[in-house]
Amino acid sequence: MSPLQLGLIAVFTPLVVATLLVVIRPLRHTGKPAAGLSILGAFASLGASVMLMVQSLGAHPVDVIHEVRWLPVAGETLATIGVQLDGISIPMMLVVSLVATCVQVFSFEYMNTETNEDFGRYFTWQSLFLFTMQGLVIAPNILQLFICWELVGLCSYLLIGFYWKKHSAGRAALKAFWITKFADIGLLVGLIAQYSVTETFGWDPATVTALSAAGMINVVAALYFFAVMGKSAQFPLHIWLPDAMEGPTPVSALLHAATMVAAGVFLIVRAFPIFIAAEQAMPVISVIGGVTAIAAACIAVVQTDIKKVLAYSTCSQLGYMVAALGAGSLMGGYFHLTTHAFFKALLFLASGSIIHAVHSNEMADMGGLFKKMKVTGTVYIIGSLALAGLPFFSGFYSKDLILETLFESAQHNPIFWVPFIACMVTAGLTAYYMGRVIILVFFGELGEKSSHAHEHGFAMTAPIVFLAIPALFAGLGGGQLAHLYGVHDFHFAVVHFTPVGIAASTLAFGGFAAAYAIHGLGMAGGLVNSLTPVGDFIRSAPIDRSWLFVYRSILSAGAQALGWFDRYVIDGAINAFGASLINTGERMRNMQTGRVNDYMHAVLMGILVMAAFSQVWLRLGA
Amino acid sequence: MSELLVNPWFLGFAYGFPLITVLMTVGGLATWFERRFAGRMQNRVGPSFVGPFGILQVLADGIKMMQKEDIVPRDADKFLFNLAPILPVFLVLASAATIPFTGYWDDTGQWQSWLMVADLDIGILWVLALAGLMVFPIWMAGWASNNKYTLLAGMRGVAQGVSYEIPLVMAALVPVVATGTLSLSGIVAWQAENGWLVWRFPIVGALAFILFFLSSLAEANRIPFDIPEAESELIGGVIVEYTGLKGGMFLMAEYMHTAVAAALAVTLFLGGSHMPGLSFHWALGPIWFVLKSGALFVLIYWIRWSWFRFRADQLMELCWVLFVPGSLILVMLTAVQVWVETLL
Amino acid sequence: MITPMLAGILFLSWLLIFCAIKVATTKNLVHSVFWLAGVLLLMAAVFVILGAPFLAGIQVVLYTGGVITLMLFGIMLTQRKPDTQVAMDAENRGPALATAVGMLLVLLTAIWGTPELATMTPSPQMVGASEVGKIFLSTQLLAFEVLSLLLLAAMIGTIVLVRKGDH
Amino acid sequence: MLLQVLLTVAAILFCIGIYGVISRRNAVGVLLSLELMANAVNLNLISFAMFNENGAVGQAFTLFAIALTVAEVVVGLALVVLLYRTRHNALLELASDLKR
Repeated sequence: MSPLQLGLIAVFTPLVVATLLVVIRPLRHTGKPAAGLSILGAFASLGASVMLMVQSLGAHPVDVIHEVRWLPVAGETLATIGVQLDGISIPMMLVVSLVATCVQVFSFEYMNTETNEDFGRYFTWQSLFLFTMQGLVIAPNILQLFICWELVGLCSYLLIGFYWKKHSAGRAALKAFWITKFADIGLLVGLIAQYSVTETFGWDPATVTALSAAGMINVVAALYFFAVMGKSAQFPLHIWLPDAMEGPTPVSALLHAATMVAAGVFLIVRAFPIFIAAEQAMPVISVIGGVTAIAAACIAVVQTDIKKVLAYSTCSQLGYMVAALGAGSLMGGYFHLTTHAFFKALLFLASGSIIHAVHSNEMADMGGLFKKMKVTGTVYIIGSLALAGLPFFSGFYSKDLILETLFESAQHNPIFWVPFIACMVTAGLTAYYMGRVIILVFFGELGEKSSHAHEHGFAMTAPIVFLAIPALFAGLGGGQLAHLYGVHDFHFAVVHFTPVGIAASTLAFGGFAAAYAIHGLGMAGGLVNSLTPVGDFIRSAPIDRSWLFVYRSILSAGAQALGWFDRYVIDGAINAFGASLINTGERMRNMQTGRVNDYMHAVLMGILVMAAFSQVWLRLGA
Repeated sequence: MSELLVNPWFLGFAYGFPLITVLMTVGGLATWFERRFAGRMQNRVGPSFVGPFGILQVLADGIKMMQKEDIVPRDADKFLFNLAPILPVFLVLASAATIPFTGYWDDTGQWQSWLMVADLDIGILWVLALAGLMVFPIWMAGWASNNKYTLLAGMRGVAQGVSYEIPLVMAALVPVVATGTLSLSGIVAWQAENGWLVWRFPIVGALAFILFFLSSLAEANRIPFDIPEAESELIGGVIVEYTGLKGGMFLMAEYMHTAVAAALAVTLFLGGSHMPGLSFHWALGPIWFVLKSGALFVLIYWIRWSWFRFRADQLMELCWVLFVPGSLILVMLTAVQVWVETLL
Repeated sequence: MITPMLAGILFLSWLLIFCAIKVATTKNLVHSVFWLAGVLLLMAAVFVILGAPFLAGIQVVLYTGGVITLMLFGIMLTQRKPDTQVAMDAENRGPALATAVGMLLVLLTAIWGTPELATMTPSPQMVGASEVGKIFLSTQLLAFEVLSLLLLAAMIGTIVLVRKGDH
Repeated sequence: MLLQVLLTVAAILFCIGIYGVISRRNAVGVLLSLELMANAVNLNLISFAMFNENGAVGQAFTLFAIALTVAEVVVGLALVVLLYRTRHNALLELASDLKR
């Protein structure tokens, strides 16, 4: 099959499934068969993506752009939509479909306590989510990307609010939806700005040149990045991400690994020509990434909820990616995006497995689970090590690359010291909080709720075991990935020692050691306790509160002013207008006799006037 | 001479006046025939004193009618009251104008229908249009008499007329669809060449014929569909207030209407003047035509004197529940058969 | 030049106009209906002269047979005998006449002020049922189907309107 | 000449219809006058069709117009019947609730 056909299969199979499930109610309400159909669609998408990947790793790399005209305006075409299959989109398609497939298979067992209707609904949204994300990945221009971007937002809203009967879930879904929408204004405005300057939605060199010539490049890049901040949960718009834990755990895995938050980073990757040309915006982006990385890691350190640790960890890792991309390293950001997708999906699914076993999110309820759940424990530890960036795990390679890139950039531009240092510290913090989770959950004394925990069935263990493979080895594909991305100055080495890498690894080991010392051996308990106020302070609540303060003080005051203006000026004008209308109406109502004949008479007189006018006009005019 | 014989204007006049005479005579004789027939059926004699077999009774009755006083009710709408009796006679005669009374095989083996006042391309439409107008005189008489019985009878008559017009038109569409022409002479010619419609379209044709026949009875207000007359409830229907010649014209028109309805059914479904193997000369045509329509005519009286009258609601139910959908289905089936035959 | 066609149409026109005036002015509503029947039949005759016999037949079947019968029904259902004489509105007659005459003047200006119309001649062929039928089922199929839908809607709407028990 | 005569007749019928529509008090009477107007339109249509090469299309459209008028009359009469049921008369001035 041709690459184009494969790409269309990968995108549209989930859409077909979702449409079937949406339209055919009885099918959706069957539950398991509907889920099976959805999983089949995901597998089809995965298969097509794998074949695409195989083709593009072959002798002739796939590079296809197929666009169809859309929105024809007065003979011209306002926009096109289509498919772009190249080294950027194909790896992402593979990641998306792989993670989505694993998540769907996992959900098949994880969600089995739901009613058939809810089960079907869940898989309907899953399929739709897969379609929208694939459509975003293959988009050949920002307009199509924007459309799918919004659809991705919608799908995550639907899935976060899956337990909509729970008040907090509804709130969380709304929060995620509104905050990302708020950020999406940036994308929309950026789109309009770009189109008004260049009359194209693309990211080709000509467009970038036109943007630069118009002096708009930094503005547009900044606007796009604002949307990325919302979508990829960058500080200070990250506040929706922890709340999004209200959704089912597999949904968190999907959101955090491959879809929702990945979309933001992917936008930077995809539109990288625009970003790389925005020389003033890039350092800011990088700094924001670094700040996000360290702030989220700090918060993660003190979390007690196993999922929230991972949520803040995602935030922090996204900060890494953004920092790398801001430093101009496509390879660093994108490489970390792919590896992170695998181990983060793994971690979420594994913690979903744990939560399913102990019926609690709190780490205090767990402990000593390794004996009960050996498989889950093993893969969880693998994932954690990868996340912490220990040597020879996948995270090591990508994170090392990021740190080295930042270090190099800092030589030229001192502002990059900020993200570099932040990321170095974060490397240690990451290891610390993951080690903390491992020790609290899998070792030590048995928690009161974990005594009945047991390993789950095939559908839940298979995906996490399978995901452990790329979590271990995906880093070894760095060379191929660089080749795919078109990054040629990157030389991959399985074993390499650089000062930065050694420092980072040392920090990671130190983090694990500290975790073991503090939580495993109980040393320095007072130190930890004394840190609690600091943790409380940097936890998300103050930031939420500051947003609320901003909202109340600025927005509310503005709203009140506007309200006064509306009530007295605009309403007053309208009331005056209305009163005059009523007055006139009172006078004119006598014209209305209420008799049909008179109305017909009026109509006919109107026709008469028109006909007479036409005759006069015709004869005098001609 | 031959040129003159195919000139439509000449034929119209040369043939129109005899046709009117013949139909009027048939209308008159029908009264005598019916009374004799009814007498036989009821085991009595019927008119038998005036003339041979009482045949001059018609004349005697006619003279009596003309002598009667012409009464117009005081509150009647005189214009309509006087117009009402004339219309049906006129309409019936007009609708007889397109019926071909004979036909023959010409030298080239084509069927030629002949002997009609006007060979209209839209003959069937003409006939149906006039049938549709037949409700006017009923309504006029019912309204104009200013009598509650006539008004009720008029309402019933109009309701029945417009209702049964639908199956009538639909059943008449069956020959149109089958033969592909609106001309009555064309329909007869088609039947002469392809076989009569009653059996040429096996079950559909026969059912359509029955539907057409029954709907014609209803249009002509014959038993079992003579609700507007309903002597027992409405003391004779819309003609209660009419005396003498005017009432006679109503009756006359009714008999003629029956005869024309029979002739139409023959034309549309029973091959008109065609008789298999026996149509080698045009002069034979009228014989077959009169024989066939005479048989239907007798059948109508047979039904009249041996059947009962429907109740008004039963009548409408029969029409809307059975006849209308049935006739629609018949038209569709005919179309299907025509289509299938084009495929073969 | 007076052709037979023109002569026939002129003759029918006088009758048409006479009947039409009767329709609009007769006090007795029932008579008005029958004058309308006259108009419709005369119109059918004009159609025949113009070479549209099929249309004339349809005109008689649908208009005279259908519409007039409906009107009669309407009168029977809604009029008491004395009411049929209360047909005109005295105070409205003057303005109505003014509007009608004004419209007539405008139309006549348009008709007689357009010289192109004078030179047009009727195309000679008669148009039978089959041509019209073919048009229904080929180029105007959509309009035909839409019309059937409209008739269905009118039927259902009428039934809903006059159904008893809703009021 | 012929066409102009036809159009003139149609115009006169139309204007008589206008007069009737405005001056009739009775709903059925208004419907009758509307019929007059519709017929005038039909006459126009068929006249133009017959003075044209493509007479069949004109006839088809006249048929459409006839069918439309029939539908209009059916609905109109239903309204008249409704008016009679609620007002016990079919005079149009009785249906002037909106004025109040």
